[in-house]
Amino acid sequence: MAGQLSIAKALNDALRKSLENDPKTVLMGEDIGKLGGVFRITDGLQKDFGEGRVIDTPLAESGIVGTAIGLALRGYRPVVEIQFDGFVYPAFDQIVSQLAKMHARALGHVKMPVTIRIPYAGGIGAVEHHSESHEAYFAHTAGLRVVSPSSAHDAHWMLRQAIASDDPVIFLEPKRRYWDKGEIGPAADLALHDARIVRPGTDATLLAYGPMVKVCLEAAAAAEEDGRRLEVVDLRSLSPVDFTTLEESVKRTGRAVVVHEAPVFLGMGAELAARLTERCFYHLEAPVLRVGGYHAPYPPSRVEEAFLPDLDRVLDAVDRALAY
Amino acid sequence: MAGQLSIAKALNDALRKSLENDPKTVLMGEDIGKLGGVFRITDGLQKDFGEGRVIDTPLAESGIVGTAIGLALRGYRPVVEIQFDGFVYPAFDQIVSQLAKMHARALGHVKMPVTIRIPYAGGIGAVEHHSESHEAYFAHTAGLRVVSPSSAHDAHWMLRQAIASDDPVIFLEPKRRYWDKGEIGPAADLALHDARIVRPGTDATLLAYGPMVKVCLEAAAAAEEDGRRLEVVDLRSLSPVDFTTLEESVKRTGRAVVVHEAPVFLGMGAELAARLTERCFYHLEAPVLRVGGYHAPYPPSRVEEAFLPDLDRVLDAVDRALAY
Amino acid sequence: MTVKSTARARKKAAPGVPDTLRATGTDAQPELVQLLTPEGERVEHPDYPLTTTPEELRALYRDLVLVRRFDGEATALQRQGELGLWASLLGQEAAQVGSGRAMRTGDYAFPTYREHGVAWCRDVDPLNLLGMFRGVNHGGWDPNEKNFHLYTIVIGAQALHATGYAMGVSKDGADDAVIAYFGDGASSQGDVNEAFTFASVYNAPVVFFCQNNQWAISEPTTTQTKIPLYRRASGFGFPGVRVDGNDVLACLAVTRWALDHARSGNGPVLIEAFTYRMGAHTTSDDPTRYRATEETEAWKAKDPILRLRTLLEKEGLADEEFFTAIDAESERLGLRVREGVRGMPDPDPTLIFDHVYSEPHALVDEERAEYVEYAASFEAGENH
Amino acid sequence: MTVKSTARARKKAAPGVPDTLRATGTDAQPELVQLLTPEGERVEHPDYPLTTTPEELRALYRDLVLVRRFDGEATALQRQGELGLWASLLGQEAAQVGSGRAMRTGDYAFPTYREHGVAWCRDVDPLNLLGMFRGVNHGGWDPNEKNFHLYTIVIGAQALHATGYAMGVSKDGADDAVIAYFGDGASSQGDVNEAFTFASVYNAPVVFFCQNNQWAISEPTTTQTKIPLYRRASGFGFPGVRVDGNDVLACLAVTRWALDHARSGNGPVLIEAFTYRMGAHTTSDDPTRYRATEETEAWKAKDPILRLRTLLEKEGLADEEFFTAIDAESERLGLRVREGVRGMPDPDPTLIFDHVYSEPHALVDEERAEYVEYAASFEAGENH
Ligand SMILES: Cc1ncc(C[n+]2csc(CCOP(=O)(O)OP(=O)(O)O)c2C)c(N)n1
Ligand SMILES: Cc1ncc(C[n+]2csc(CCOP(=O)(O)OP(=O)(O)O)c2C)c(N)n1
Ligand SMILES: [Mg+2]
Ligand SMILES: [Mg+2]
Repeated sequence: MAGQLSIAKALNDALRKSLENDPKTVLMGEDIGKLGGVFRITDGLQKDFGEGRVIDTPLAESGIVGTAIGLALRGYRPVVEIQFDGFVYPAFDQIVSQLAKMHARALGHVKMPVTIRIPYAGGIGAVEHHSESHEAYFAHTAGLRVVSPSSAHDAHWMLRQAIASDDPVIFLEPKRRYWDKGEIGPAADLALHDARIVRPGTDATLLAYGPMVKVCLEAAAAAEEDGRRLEVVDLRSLSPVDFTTLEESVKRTGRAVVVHEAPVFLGMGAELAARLTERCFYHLEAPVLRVGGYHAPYPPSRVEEAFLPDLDRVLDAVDRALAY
Repeated sequence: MAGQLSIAKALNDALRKSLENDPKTVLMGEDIGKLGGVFRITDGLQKDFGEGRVIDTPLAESGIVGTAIGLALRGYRPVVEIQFDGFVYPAFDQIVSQLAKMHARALGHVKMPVTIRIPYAGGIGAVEHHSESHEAYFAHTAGLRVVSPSSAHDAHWMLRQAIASDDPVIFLEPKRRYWDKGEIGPAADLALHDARIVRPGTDATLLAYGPMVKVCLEAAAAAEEDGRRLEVVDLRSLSPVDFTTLEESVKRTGRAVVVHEAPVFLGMGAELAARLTERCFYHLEAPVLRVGGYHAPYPPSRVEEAFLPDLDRVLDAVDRALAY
Repeated sequence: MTVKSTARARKKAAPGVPDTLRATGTDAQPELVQLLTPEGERVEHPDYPLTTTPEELRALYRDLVLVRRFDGEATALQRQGELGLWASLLGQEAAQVGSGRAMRTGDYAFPTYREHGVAWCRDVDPLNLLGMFRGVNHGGWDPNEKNFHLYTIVIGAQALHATGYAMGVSKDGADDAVIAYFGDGASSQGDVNEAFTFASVYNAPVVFFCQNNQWAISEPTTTQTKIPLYRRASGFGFPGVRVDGNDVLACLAVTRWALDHARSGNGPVLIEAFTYRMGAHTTSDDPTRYRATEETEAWKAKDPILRLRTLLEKEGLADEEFFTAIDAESERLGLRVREGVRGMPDPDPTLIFDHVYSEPHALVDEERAEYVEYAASFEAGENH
Repeated sequence: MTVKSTARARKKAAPGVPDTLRATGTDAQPELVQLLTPEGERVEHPDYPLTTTPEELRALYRDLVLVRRFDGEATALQRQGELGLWASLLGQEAAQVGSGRAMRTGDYAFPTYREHGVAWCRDVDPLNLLGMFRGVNHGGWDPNEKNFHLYTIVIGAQALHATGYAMGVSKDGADDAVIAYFGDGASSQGDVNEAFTFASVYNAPVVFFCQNNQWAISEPTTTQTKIPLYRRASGFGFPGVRVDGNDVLACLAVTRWALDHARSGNGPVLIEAFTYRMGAHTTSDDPTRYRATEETEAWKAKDPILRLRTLLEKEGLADEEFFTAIDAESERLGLRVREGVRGMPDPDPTLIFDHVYSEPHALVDEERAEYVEYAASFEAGENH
C-alpha cells in the first residue's frame, strides 16, 4: 500500500483484507453490493467475494443490525454499513438494548464481534439527516466501543482493528474527509483506543476527532503565525477515551479546547471538560472550553458553515482560553 | 386537592384535568385503558373519557409515537405513555428525527404538542430494561424539552405544563417515587423549566433531579449532623437547564456535586460540570464532582444498590469536594 | 445474498407443501389494473369504471407534461450547481398525477422526497420543493395550507404520520382521507408495517400508495420481497391492488376508489403502482453500475405521457393548438422555476436558531446571542 | 380506540368492494390444525400425519406435567419473595412442549421471557431460568450450550436475531433450523415484520412460532390485528398455519413439518399456536381488571394436559403407576427448584463490571477499581 490513498480507499482496502483474512467476516448493508455503497467504500468487494459475503440487505436498519446480531451468534463477524448517520436511529433499540448488552447478559458466554460503520457528520452540503454527529448517544452507551479515524492510515488500521475486536464497535467515518489522502503505514502503530498527539505544542491543547482534526491542525498552523504553539490531540477513540494521553497534554499546556461538530450540550466535549477538570484541576489556567454545533437540528446546507466549527471559531476559543 | 397525594395519583389527576380542559388531548399507550397502565397512572381515565380519548394501542412504540405525530398534525395534543424506560428505543427515530425536528423543518408552521411520559430509572428491583436512565440521549437532542419531577406537587403541575406546551416534552417519571406522597399546591409556582432550591445551604451544592432529589435531601440532612450545610437544587428540567439558578448557588457555595442514576460518562453531570466550571471558574474551590451509575448495563436487581448512588456515595463525594 | 452459498437454498418450495398452505403461495400472477394501454388504447376494468370528459383528459395531459418539465428543469438546475441534489420523478408522472388528482381538497398527502407530481396536484408552488434541494431550508412550507406534508427522507416514517393523521380524521368524524406515499424499498421498514397494523385496527381512512419503481437506489424489488408488494396488505387484513403506475387513468380510478373506500369507514387500502424510475436515484447516483440499459429502454415503451397523447390524438380530443399551448406553458414554467431558484436568497445563519422550539428555550437563546455577537465581531473587524 | 368516536367507523366493509379485492377480505374462518381434541380424542389431519409410540406420548405427558409443576413452583417462590417476578406459562404448556420437542439437537430456539417449556425441552436447567427473575443475573446461561438463546424482554427483538442466526445456518450449508418465539402482541412490532421480510428474501430456515395466548398484558388480540395472525405470513410470501396451541400433538406435528420445510431450503413458516394465558401476565399483573372469569373458565375445558391424560387413560397407554411416578418426579422437581433458588447466592457487586466488554475497556477498569476501593473503605471501617 505504498503511495497516497484516500480515506475511502483505505477503508475499502481494510474491508478487503478483513474479508480475505477471516472467512467468517461478512459485510451487510443497503446498496453495498453492485453499487459499492453510496460512497463506494465497498466498491468491487461483492464482485470479488460474492453475494454471500457482501450482502445487499432489505431497506430496514433494525433488520440489518438485528440479523447481524444473529449472524454473530452463529459465529460470523458482521460488518454493517449504515448508509448515512441519520438512518441509524431505526436500529437504535437493536444497538443499545441488544447488541451493546448481549455480552453482559450472557455473562460473557457469547461475543458480539459486530462493527457498525457509519459515514457521519457534515460539511458536504447534503440535505437533512445526512450530516448528523451522534457519537454522544453511542459513547454514553455501555457495551459499545466508539472510534473515529481522521487519516487514511488510521482509517485503514482502525477499521481492521475494529473488525478484529470481539466487542461491538461503532465506527464513525468522517464522510467529508473520504477523499483526503495519506500514506498508509505497514502496521497499526497504536492500539485501537489510543489517542494520538498529531501536533505537539505548549500553549494550549486542542482536542478533536474525526472531521475536526484537520480543522484543528489548520487552526494550530494559523496560531503559530501569531506565535502560539497549540498542541493537537486526535482522540481517535470516544469509548473508551484515552484520558492518560489527554491528561498528560492538558497538564503540560494548562489549557484545553474541545472541538466537535456535534451540539455542545451533552456532546463529547462535556465529558472531556468534566473529567479533565477533575483530573487536572490544579493545572488548568482556564476552564476547558468547547467549540461545537448548536442546540439545533443540523441546518440546511447553505448555512451549515455557520453551524460547523471552523478555524476562526477554534481560534476565538483559544483566545478566550488564553485570556484567563 | 387538599391532603397528601402520591406522585402516581398526582399524575393521574393531572391527566384527568388535561383531558377535561382540552378536548383535543388524547392519551395513547399500551395497557393504559382498562388496566390503567402498569403503574395505574391512567387509572379510571378510559372509563370516564372513553376509548377515543384514552387509547390502547398496538404493541409498537415507533407506531405509537409516529401516529401521535400524525394526530398532532391534525390538531390533537397526544400524551403518550411508554410502558417502561427500556422500551422507548424502538421509537427513537420517530422521537429524535421526526418529533424533535418537525417544528424546525416546517419553519414553525406546525407545532408538535406531544408529551411522552416515561416511568424511568431504577430502584424497584425490576428485571432488565425496566430501570434505564436515558435522559442524556433526550437532553442532547435539540427540539425536545426534557423534564423530571421529584415531588407530588411538581409531578402534577409539571405534567400539566408539559401537556400545555406546544413543543414535544419528554416527561420522565421517577418510578420508584410513585408512591411517595406530598401536598399539591393550588397552582404551579414555577415555570416548567425552572430549577428549585429544595434545601438551602452554604458549604456545597448538590445537584439532582427525579429520583435522586430525595437521596440528596437525606444526604444533606445527614451532613448537617456533621455540621455541614449542603444546598440541594432540584433541576426539574434537563432541557433547558436553569443555569441561572445553578450558577448562583454554586458561586455561593464554591463546590458542587451532581448526582444521577444514569452512567456518569456523558451523563447530565458531564454537561453540568463542564458548563458550571465555565460559568463559575473563579468561584470553584474544587472540581464539580459526579456521582452516578457506572459504565455498564443496568445490573441485575440484587446488585442494583451498588450501582445506584446512595447517601454514602453522595457524602463520600462531598467529602472529596470539601477536601480540595 | 439471496443465500447463494448453499445449493439447497436455491430450490423452489417442495411439492410436499400441505394444501392448507397453498393459498399463501407465491404463484398467482398479479392482475395489473389498466385503463390505458401503452399503445394508447382505452380499456375497461370491471372494478374500476372511469368516465372522463375530454377536458379532464387534456387536464391530466397538461399535468403530466408540466410535472415532467418541472422535474427536468430541476435536474438541469442541479447540474448547473443551483441545487445540491435532485430526486427525479421521471417515469413516475402518471402514478403521481393519477393519485394526486384523485384527492379531494380536504384530503391529505404525506410524501417521500420524490412526490413532486403530487405536490403539483396539491397546488404547492414548485419553488417550495426546491428550497430543500438547494439547501436553503428543509422544506419549510406550511403543510396545512395545501394539505401536503413536508417531504420525509427517513424511509417509511411518514407512513405512521399519515396513519395518525387519518386516526384524527376519524375522531373528527370528518370524511377526509389521507394518502401515504412510499417506495418499494420502504416496504421493508418496520414503520411502514407498523402503520399497516395501526391503520387496520383503527380502521383509519388512509391509502398506502406504494410506487414500486423497481429500484431502491441500486437494489431491485426482489431484495425487499419475494411476492408482489400489493399482497402485503392481505397479511394485515385490508385490500391491496396493483395498478399500472404508468397509466394515469388507472391510477386515478383506483386511487379514487381507495380514497372513497377509506373515507367511508372501510379502513385502509394498499395500492402498488407498478412503475419505473427512468432516471438515476438522485443526481448523485450512477445507475449504470447496477442496471442494464435494456431494462430502462424497455420501460420507455410504456411511457406514461406518450400513451395519453396517443389517446388524445387518436380520439381527436386535442388538436395541434392544444399541444403547442402546453409546450409554451411548459417553457414558461421552466423559466419561472429557473429564475425563481436563481433568485432564492441564502438564509440568514440565525435561521439555525429560529424554530428549534416554538416557545423560548434558554439554551437556544443563549447560543443565538453568542452567535450573533461572534458574527458581529467579524463585521466590526474586531477579530483577526 | 377501535375508532368508536365515529359511527361510520363501525361499519363493515361496504358491499361495493371490487371482486379483485375479495381474496384479501377477512371472512374466511381459519382452520385450526388439531390432532387431539379437548375431549382427548385422537383425530387425523391430512397435511400433518403423526405417528407416535405410547412411549412418546407418555414422554410428552411427563414434559407437560413437569413443566407445569416447575412453573407453579416459580409462581409460589415469587409469592414467597424468593423471585422478584415470574411470567407464568400456565395454559401454554402444549404449545411449548409440542414445538420444543419438534426440534432436533442442532436446531436453535430464540425465546421471549415465557418459554420455560421450550427451555425444558432444550434441557436447560430450570434454575438457570430463575436467576433472571430472582435478580441475580440477566439470564446468563451459555446460549450455545443447548442452542437456547437468552430470554429477550424487548418485545420482538429476538425475531431478528433468530433470522440472522438462520441466515448463518444457510451460509454454513447446515441443515439446522431455528425457531423464533413471540406473542400475539409482538406481531405489531416493526422488528417482527422486518424479520419476516429478511427471512423471506434470504429464504432463511426459521420458523416463527407465535403463541397467540389471546392477551398482551391487558390488550386482547383484536388490539393488534383484525384478522387471524397466521395470515400475516401470506403478506410476506411464506406459509402460515394456525394450530391448536393446547394440543401438544398438533403443535409437535406442525412444528416438525415447519422445521423440515425450513431446513430443506423452502424458507420460513409462521405458526400461530392458538392458546390461552390462564394466569396473570406476570406476578405483578391483575387480570381481573380487564378480562372476565368466564373466559378463563371456558379455556379450562381445553386444558392441554388433561386431554393427553384422557387419551393415555382411554387407550390404556399408561397405568396408575406411571401417573404416580410422574407425580413423584414432579414433587422432586419442585423440591429441587425450591432449594436451588433459596440457595442461590447474591452475586458480588463487581459483577456489574465483569462482562460489559470482552476485552479491557479503560473506563470500566477505572470505575471497577474505584468501586472496589470505595467498597473496601467500608469494610476497613474507615468511612462513617
Ligand atoms: C431509514 C433510511 N435508510 C436509508 C435511507 C437512504 N435511502 C434514501 S432513498 C433510499 C431508497 C428508497 O427506495 P424506495 O423506497 O424504493 O423509494 P424510491 O427512492 O425508489 O422512490 C435509501 C436506501 C433513508 N433515506 N432512510
Ligand atoms: C418493546 C417493548 N414494549 C413493551 C414491553 C412491555 N411488555 C412486556 S410483555 C408485554 C405484552 C406482550 O404480549 P405478547 O407479545 O402477546 O406476549 P405474552 O406476554 O402474551 O406472552 C408488554 C407490552 C416490552 N417488554 N417491550
Ligand atoms: Mg423504489
Ligand atoms: Mg400474548
